[in-house]
Amino acid sequence: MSDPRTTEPTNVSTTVLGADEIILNMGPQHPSTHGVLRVKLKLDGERVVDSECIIGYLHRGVEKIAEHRSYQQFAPYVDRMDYVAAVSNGLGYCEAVEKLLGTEAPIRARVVRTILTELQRIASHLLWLGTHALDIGALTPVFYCFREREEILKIFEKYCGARLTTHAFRIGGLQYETYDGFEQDVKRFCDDFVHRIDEYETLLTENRIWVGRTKGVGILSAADAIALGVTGPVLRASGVKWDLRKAMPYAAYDQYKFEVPTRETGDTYDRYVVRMEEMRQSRLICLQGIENIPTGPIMARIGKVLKPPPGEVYHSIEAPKGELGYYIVSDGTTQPYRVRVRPPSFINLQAFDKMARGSLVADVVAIIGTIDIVLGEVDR
Amino acid sequence: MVLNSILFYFFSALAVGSAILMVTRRNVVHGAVYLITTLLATAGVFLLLQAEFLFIVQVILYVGGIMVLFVFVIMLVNLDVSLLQYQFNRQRFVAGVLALALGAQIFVAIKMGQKSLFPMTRVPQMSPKNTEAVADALFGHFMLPFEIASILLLVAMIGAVVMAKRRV
Amino acid sequence: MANDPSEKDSASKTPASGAVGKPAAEKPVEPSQAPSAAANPSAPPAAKPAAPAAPATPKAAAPPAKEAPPKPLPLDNELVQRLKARFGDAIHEATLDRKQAIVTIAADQLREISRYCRDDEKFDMLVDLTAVDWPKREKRFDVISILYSFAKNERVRLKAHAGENEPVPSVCEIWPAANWLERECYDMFGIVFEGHPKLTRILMPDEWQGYPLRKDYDILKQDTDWVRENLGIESGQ
Amino acid sequence: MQHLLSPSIMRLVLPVLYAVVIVAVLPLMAGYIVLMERKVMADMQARLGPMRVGPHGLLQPIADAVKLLLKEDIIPEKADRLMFWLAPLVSVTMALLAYAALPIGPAFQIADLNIGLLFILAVSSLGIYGIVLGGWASNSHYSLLGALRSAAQLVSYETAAGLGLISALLLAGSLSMHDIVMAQYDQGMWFIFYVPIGFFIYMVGSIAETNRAPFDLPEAESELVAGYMTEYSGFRWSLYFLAEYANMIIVAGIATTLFLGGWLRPFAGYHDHMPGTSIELLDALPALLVFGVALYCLFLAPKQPVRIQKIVMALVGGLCLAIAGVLAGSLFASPAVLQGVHGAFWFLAKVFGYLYFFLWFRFTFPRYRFDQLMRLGWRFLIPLALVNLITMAIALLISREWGWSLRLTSILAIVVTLAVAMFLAKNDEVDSAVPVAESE
Repeated sequence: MSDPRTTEPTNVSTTVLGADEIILNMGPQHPSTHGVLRVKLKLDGERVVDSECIIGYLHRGVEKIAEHRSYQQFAPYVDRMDYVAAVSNGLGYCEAVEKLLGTEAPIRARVVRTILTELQRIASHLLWLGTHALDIGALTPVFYCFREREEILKIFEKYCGARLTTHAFRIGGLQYETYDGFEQDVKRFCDDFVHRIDEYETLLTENRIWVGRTKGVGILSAADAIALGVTGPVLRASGVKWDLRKAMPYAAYDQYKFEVPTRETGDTYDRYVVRMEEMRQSRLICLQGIENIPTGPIMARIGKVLKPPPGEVYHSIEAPKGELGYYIVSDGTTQPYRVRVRPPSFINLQAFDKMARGSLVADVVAIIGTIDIVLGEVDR
Repeated sequence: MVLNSILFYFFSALAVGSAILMVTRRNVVHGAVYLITTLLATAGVFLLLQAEFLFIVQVILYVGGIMVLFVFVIMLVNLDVSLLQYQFNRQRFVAGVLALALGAQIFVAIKMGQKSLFPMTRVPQMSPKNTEAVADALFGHFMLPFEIASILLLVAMIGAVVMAKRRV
Repeated sequence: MANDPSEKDSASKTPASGAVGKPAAEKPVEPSQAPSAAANPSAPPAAKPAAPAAPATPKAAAPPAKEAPPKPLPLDNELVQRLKARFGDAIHEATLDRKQAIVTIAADQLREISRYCRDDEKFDMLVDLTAVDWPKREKRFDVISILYSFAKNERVRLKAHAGENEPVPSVCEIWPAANWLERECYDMFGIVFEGHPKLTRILMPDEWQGYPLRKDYDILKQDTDWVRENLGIESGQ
Repeated sequence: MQHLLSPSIMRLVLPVLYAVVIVAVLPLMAGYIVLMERKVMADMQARLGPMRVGPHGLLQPIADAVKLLLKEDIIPEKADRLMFWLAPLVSVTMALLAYAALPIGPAFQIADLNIGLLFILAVSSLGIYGIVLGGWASNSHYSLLGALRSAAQLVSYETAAGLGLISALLLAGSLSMHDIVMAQYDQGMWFIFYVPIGFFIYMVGSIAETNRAPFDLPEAESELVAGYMTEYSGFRWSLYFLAEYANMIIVAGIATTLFLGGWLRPFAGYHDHMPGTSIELLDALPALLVFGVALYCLFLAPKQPVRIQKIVMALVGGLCLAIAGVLAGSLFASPAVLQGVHGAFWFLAKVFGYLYFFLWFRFTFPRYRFDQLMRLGWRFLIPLALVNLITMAIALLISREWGWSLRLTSILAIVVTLAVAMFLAKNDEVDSAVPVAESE
């Protein structure tokens, strides 16, 4: 029996029972990896010693397709990347191309875009909360969250005919005028939603088992977060007060007052609190938005055939998962020469190894849930 | 009475049979299961003797406690190594002598107890509440040995914890 | 159809028509259905026939309020001056395109310039690291790294030109975020980042041949090879 | 009939009859508990639950049973065939064996052993073998890991539950289940009011013992998928399933007998007569209740969409009517019959009430991590149970020696135990907050 392990443990830590390090494969077909993600964990007994994410199972080559489509034709592909927050994907792409063209959408279009994007943020966070709680064992929140998310999807369906991959915006503004009763629907949802969030809070926030399972799990310090390029709620939960909607306002965000929630320790519990607070803030933005949607045209004066002058542009928005950026290079033709998407889930997932190292196997499921990744966006 | 003796022979046959099976099994888990059946069979015999408390203690302690530990250790220690080794060492001569001695002992026991081999007379009716009887004995008359035994167990437990602690 | 005429000009005009020509020829068949389906019913039918008849006119009239002049104008703010002072000719040019700063640098100095930008210029977050393929140029790849500074709330884009098999210094130790981003660049373009801890494919299967995002990467040839190799039959593409 | 068989055989007929009734009714009851679970779960999650098979899903358990019988029963190729076949059998037999001493009514008890409670505990603790052998026999690394984990959980929570029970035994003074209920009748107070902490500890221990709710870790671990039951399918799997629900009913039965006064009607000692008749109000309550349910079913019957559902709902209504008739009829019969029939009703009502809590916990609490689960068991529950046992014994002693009323001393005992519980919880909080450093 080796003496008490003061020395550096040998790579294969053989314990009395001969249980040396085992490699555990989670996924790609796994109930709680939120899609086709495969995680190879090296375990020393119950503790994770090393982890490696193997991705690419959902790679459809979106960036290659973009080089053979015109600017308008590529817009629907963008919804398929982060299929949980399709509206904000569309907003990012349309605004990037508008910047490339040097034009801007009219004020009415920008306001409606802001409202729909904030609704989409709530829907995305609701889906995250439901599946995250389900992974940790709470069976009930998922049904409440999906009930609210259904209301939002109904609004999208009434506005643009689709629920999930909506293709709601066009380059230069909006395709459809808001249906009459749009303001009332959003108002009714927002009024009802504030009570719903308190319902989730009572179920989870003070629940000793929930706190026990999430506090101190998957800690990511602010310095590590910035170094790893992590953005979005994960960054804000580590104590960095940075939100693109405040730092570089786009659409109509500069007209609305809202808070940017942050927490200090950057563990799973803090990310849960930050996202719950973000849902409340998004609700406030929607309410401010529908107070007065300015009248006016909904489409900028750009021709049917878009030929942006040669050059390049990088534009990014605050998607529910983090900074979603589009780097588009145009060569003067109707088809983009190169479209590069900066996927927040892909880069946030890179921080998984830093969070999972040293944690227990049961926490790996909670850590995957708390980063809130969508594999469509990770693999593109 | 007929039912009593039928059950008695059934239990004892079960006990002896599974004991033999236990020894001869190559698969350790099968061995453990047969050991459990042996212990349950002896518990059955206790029941026949109206000693309900002993029956329950036998079931809880041996089968419910110690055997669970056995099965745990069997499953945790990976056995495919030990299965390959030769199970029996070569001290045939010593085994032979021991077997003879044991045989002689059993023969003498049977010889002495010739009369009570087939129990015709009914076992004296124990007081229905033998749990109280056992309790009085344990905490009344045999208080001191009981305390010593419990201290001994306590020391053993602490020893085990210390040994396990050092390895972690 | 609406897009047909412009399709043809783009095929002829794009410098990269060479190998791409063959697939581009089939392309018009495909996209023409897509736009007509996407063209929304609400657009007045009268406008559509007018558009194809005069493809040239909308081009001129289309972007009337286009401020960004065609050629990006040279940029000369303190950041560029400090960079030039520090690295001299390693900084090739600095331009402003659509109000975004782009600094073109020498590829071999990439690591030092990045370290300088992070430590002294406070660009502490690597937003993105990607590449663009210009097959016609002798140094065909642009390695683009977009940096962001929390303090100054400002972005800058470093562009380094790299040849076909020319290794580029990796910035993994400066920004750990670069680890996966560089692996993706290698996976998609074949750019080797020397100094990277584990440069392997990240999205494509490990035994995949060829680099998908290169302009001369022909999907059809790739598909027929794969089918012939794995299924042993001739793909009917 | 009496003289036909010799008395010793006659003594066996009634218990055997009860045993057959229990073994026959149990799978049906387990099935309907599953339905109750799914309906309650749906109700708590703003949805309807099974509605398609029979009216309001009432025929769902039968459909499940048939499905399980028809499902293919796969035995993994390199599995240990003998153990694979034996394990579920062990689980089920041990679970059913425990019913021998369970007093459903004053007369309705298979065998009134004078070590009744000990027997049930011993036998239900043998269920571990079914799990461990099942895990081993499936020859897969994960099911073995799951089996060992659930065995470790069972062993550690049995001690906590056992200690919780002993605090109630102090008051009862006897191990026989029948005497325990009689003791509660004599003292005129259910033991839950004397020793609520013991009840709480036993409830938590019993949830962990039957692998349910916040403690259903072995099945739900992300990498263990279904723990020891992974390789089982079809009828063999349903044996495990039946064992789990039978254990649940036993655990509920023990809690009812020990803490909630078994088959005693609430306020058993209080006798008043409704004007003009010899019936007590509380006795009439069950009959009225079931009658109300019957009316509701008959009221719903015509509204069912499908004709078959109309018939089934009408049948259910008729069944409830019959039960109400029996309950009402027994009011006028002799007190023994009255106590027998109503005793069974109250016992089952309490058991289902107790099970409702099981279900409630399952849908509100997330799952414990394995080390938290073990820490809670060993660091919080067992010490608390010991303290509770000691304070309860002292309280009993004081009430006997100095003649104070037991209610007063038991309240003092509860206060002391709660204080200790606060202290234990506080330092437990500190430990669990730093899991990483602790084990280095």
